[in-house]
Amino acid sequence: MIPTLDHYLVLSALVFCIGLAGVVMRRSLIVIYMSLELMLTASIIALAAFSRFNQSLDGQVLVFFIITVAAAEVAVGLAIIVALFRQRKTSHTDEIAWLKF
Amino acid sequence: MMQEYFAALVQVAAAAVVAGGALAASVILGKIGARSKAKDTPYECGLNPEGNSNPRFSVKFYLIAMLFILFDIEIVFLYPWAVVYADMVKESWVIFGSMALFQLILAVGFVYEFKKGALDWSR
Amino acid sequence: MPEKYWWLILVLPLLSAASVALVLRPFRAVSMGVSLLSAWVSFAVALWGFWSQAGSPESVRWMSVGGLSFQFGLVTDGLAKVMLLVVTGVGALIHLFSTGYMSEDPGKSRFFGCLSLFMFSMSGVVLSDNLAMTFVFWELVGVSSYLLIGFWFEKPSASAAANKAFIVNRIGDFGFMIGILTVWSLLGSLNYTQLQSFANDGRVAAVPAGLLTVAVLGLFCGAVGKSAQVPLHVWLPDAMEGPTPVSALIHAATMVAAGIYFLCRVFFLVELSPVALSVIAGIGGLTAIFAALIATQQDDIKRVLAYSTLSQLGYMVLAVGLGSPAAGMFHLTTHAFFKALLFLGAGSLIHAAHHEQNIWKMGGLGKKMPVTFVTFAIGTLALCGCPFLSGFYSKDAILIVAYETNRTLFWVALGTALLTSFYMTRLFVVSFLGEPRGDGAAHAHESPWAMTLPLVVLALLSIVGGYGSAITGALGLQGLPHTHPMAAVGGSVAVFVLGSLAGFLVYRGAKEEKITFKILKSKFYVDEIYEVCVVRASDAIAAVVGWMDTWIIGGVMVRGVALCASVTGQVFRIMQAGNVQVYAFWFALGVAVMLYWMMGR
Amino acid sequence: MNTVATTLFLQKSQEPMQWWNLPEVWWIFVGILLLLLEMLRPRRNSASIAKASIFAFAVMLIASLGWPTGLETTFFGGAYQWDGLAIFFKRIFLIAGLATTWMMRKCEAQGIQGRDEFYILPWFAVAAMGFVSSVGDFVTGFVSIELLTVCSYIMVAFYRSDRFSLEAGAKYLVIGALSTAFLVFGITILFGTGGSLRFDQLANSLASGHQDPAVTMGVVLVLVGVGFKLAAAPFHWWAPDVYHGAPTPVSAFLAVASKAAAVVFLLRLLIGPFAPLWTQCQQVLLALAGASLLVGNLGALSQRDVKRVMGYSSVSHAGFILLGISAGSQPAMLSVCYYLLAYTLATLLVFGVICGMIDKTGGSLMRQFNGLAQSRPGVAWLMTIGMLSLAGIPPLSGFFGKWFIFASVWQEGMYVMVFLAGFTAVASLFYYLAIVRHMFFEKPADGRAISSGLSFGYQLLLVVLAVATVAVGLVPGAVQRAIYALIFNL
Repeated sequence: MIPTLDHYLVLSALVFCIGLAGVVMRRSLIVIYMSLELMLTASIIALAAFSRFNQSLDGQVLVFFIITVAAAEVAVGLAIIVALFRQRKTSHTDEIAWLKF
Repeated sequence: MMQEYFAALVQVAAAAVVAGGALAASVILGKIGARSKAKDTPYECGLNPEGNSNPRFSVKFYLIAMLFILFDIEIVFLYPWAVVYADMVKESWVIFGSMALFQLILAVGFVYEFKKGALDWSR
Repeated sequence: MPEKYWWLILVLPLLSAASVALVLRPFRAVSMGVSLLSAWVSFAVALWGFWSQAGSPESVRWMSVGGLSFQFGLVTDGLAKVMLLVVTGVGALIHLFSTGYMSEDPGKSRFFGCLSLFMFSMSGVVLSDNLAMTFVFWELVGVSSYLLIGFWFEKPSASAAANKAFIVNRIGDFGFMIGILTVWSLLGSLNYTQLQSFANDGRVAAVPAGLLTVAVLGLFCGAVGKSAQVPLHVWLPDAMEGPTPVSALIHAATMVAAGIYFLCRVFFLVELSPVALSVIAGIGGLTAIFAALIATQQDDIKRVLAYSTLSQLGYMVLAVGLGSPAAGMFHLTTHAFFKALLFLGAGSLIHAAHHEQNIWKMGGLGKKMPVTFVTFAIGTLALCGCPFLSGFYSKDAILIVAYETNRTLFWVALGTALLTSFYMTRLFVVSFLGEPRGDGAAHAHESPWAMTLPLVVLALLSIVGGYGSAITGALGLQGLPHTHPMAAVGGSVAVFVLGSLAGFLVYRGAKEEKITFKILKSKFYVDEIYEVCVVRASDAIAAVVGWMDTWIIGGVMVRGVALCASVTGQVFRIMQAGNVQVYAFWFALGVAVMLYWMMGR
Repeated sequence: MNTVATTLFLQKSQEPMQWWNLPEVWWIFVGILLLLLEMLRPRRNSASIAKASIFAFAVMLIASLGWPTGLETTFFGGAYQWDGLAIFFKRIFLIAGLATTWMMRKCEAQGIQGRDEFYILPWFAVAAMGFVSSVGDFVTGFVSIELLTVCSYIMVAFYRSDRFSLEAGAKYLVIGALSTAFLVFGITILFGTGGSLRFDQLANSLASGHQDPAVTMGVVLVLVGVGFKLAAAPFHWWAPDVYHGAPTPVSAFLAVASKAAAVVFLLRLLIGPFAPLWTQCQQVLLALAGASLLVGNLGALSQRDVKRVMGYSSVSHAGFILLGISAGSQPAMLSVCYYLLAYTLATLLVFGVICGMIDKTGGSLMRQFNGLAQSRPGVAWLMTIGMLSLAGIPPLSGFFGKWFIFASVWQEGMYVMVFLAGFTAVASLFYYLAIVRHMFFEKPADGRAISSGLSFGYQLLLVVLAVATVAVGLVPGAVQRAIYALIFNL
């Protein structure tokens, strides 16, 4: 079986949904953050597939940028989460809720 | 009239089956066999686990790893650049200059982290 | 170019306000002088303009939206000139009065600065030649009124009253803005002259009647707020927390009359919508009788006068609604004289009686304060409609108009006149005659000349104001009656005599209230009703949900309001839970709903 | 030196611009220079970097007067567009950057000694926003928006010993990354259906296929990403918490600059690739506008903290801006720009006062501002001007902003939205006036007068902002004509 564009897109959609489910359901900030990266990965899969099937390199260029930006974001994000963990001794979202309505 | 709602009906049915199925499966499958303490351990037959399952590392490992990734990831721009370099440089030196500028900016970042003592292991 | 001098009326008070606010505040006497000077010079310019028949100055380009440019121009027809005379004249006298009344107040500079700001914005309302400018000045008047009501902000009641006035006015202004926008979208212009020409050449008549009614009623909303008509009247009695000269100037003579002036200004639009006319007349009549009833049972001298003002404003609105803006403006002018006189008289009493406002603690002041006594008597008589004084003529004009057009409203107006004579006589008898009933009254003495001089001038004006054919002639408005049916004139004289006699007989020598109607004493519970469903201002969300409820569902579910308030609070509290995961969930849900909604169509 | 000066202060000539004298290149250069200065200087002295940063912002703002107007050109193969719209927004960003850095200088007491990145980060953020305002394809758009977002994360969490600041940072991070994921997915779908990432090419290819549900999905997802940056409901959840917890200058920066960047990105999308899909976009924008107006104004009503009120207030202003944009006409675009200018000035003023007072009042709760009018009348009046302008009281600029937007929306026949917006504008008075009431009419709780003055420079900043707020309102016509001439290249 030769994979078609649809296969890639379905995979991408699945990964995106798994990521979203993780964001909404897991309680630890770190895991939530990993799930967010998963959502970005879904876009990367789709972009690479579109590039391949559309015969255009633009998508792959964007893939590189997404990877780089995600790395920068992760660096900053983990720094914040680690600082928060050191301060509060927890990374559970429901215990980090001092700012509310 | 009813046909318009048929799709929605199927959707509702599918959602119910999936949700109910997952619950039912866990109840049914979870009850297979008797439960005991041994069954709940990570390795049912083998050595008893010792200590915490997720030992804590020094944050320095994390810091170094993070900094490594930050600089490492820039390689993705170097690969495509290297592939087309030989052809493009014949036309103009812009391709060289732009990468040089990029590396220069990266170098500033590197000097910055060095000066801030981020790479100083003993600190 | 003598026309340019008109700008002085706007520029001088603005300069005065700005210089007081920015530079002169520490120098109290200088601030006072500057403000006083600006008021009197403005008055002189207004007088000059009135006699010299100067035309309008050239307009200045101001701003443009969507291909429509607004001019910053002044309108100086007869209507504006008369109103301007009233505003600057009464304003100048009250500035003079205030120099005496406020002489010991530490915030004197601030007071005069605000007063100048008010003079600027009020003159602006009068002189604006388009709806947009009117709206801007309209809001500015609201702001300066807010500042002056809350002048003694140390008193919690004063700051509450200021907030109430501002917010209630904003509700009216919201309708006003809708009205302006409707006019604009219907006719494509906001300039009065242009609109007038549209009305003349039938272009206004061509728009759908329903939309025109919406426009006119929207504009009327603004007037309802500013002129304190039912149901937005609640702010005016509370506004009496401000210093008495402010009550006299803003809340009796000028600002509250701005609504009437504005209705006359756009009367050419109003008269084309019969529905709007009858609504206006109805609201006016209702306000008149309603406020007069409440006034008969108030004990605070300023509150009696405040309700009396409400009632008289209702009279004027009634006149406009019956198709006679001239009668309304005529009454506005005379009312400005005698009501300012009464308020200043009250101020003189309060000043003399050491800030005692309860009439049952006054008494016997007639002998101690002869000038105040005589002038107050003249004011009372004028307000009651005593023949040959100014109030008689203007009130008669309205009664005659009512008699000829709508008999029901005629009886309402006549009833109001009867009540007016009754409660004014009561006020006069209780506070001036008999024996002193309080410490303040016992040690009272006559006020200084700066306070009595304006009283005398205003008293003279109250006497002769009714003969000013110059005034009514200059107005250039239609609708002043030419016939004098005996029923109306006779009725008016009869109710004056009856009301005064009844008041005199009931309250002569009285030491306490003789007749008590609980519902009148508590002002028909309007404040309480508002309190329950609206103005529990401390819990603002209850107020907002309350308004929504009053407007959308119809204001019947008093219990529902409280429920709604707590539910909204709870919903927000649950949704904004502080947990970032919950936010992520709502975020994703928002995306899902939006996708479903957009792709499902 | 001479050449530097001529390059910096571009002459108004028609000779073609070069990529190396685009303002963003200079801004990034300044940022890097400040960074080098910070790490290579011999002695730790916070003041010097802050002063250098403020000074550089001032220089750049003056230099912006020399930018060539009336010139439409593109760079980097269409990825960067230079036109009047970009100039207008770049100037707003510079104003915001200048004011924010100035406020940051005021925050030195709050535990950031020796960490001068605080004054350098705005440079990268402002440069990122500059790119956003000139964006010509989705790659540039994505990278510059992310640069802005990452800078914002750091700035929000900058008080790392402060529990609120860190928590706000974490929240902004998670919701921000979530919105990034949606934005990228939307871009991916558009790339898949349109076959390109360039705005002009996308506009052509989307024009033919706008019945495709995938296109709608892509558009909605991209607008979700924009809605997050704009703090528009229902994507506003982060706003109240982050505004409350972040360092005050950073809240100001998010409220003003970040929002303006989102606005210009949205405008670029609407006149570029989304132009053929206008009716669909309008639906989304109207829904966002209505929700923001309601949520922002109703949410602010029962708040007790000024910064939090400003968070909800910023949601409601996002609603007004979206309402103006959804009118879609040329006057509407002008109105939005005017509104944004008025909003920028007033918001900076309010946050400036909060930032100046917060260490003296001990917090930003409303009751901590009690009696401010007695002890510091000048500051209280400045705050009042800001609040009244935000509430839309004439003759301040906020009033005309609302007026213009109402008028242009009314012209398009969307009467219901005008009613809704008018109603919420009345409601907004309650909470803006509540703050004024606390300052003027309430006694300080502990009888303590708020003493100790602000430095002359800081007072100057506040007064300039206040004067600008008033002045833009006094001559709305002139300001509007100037914006018109700038944006439509006349």
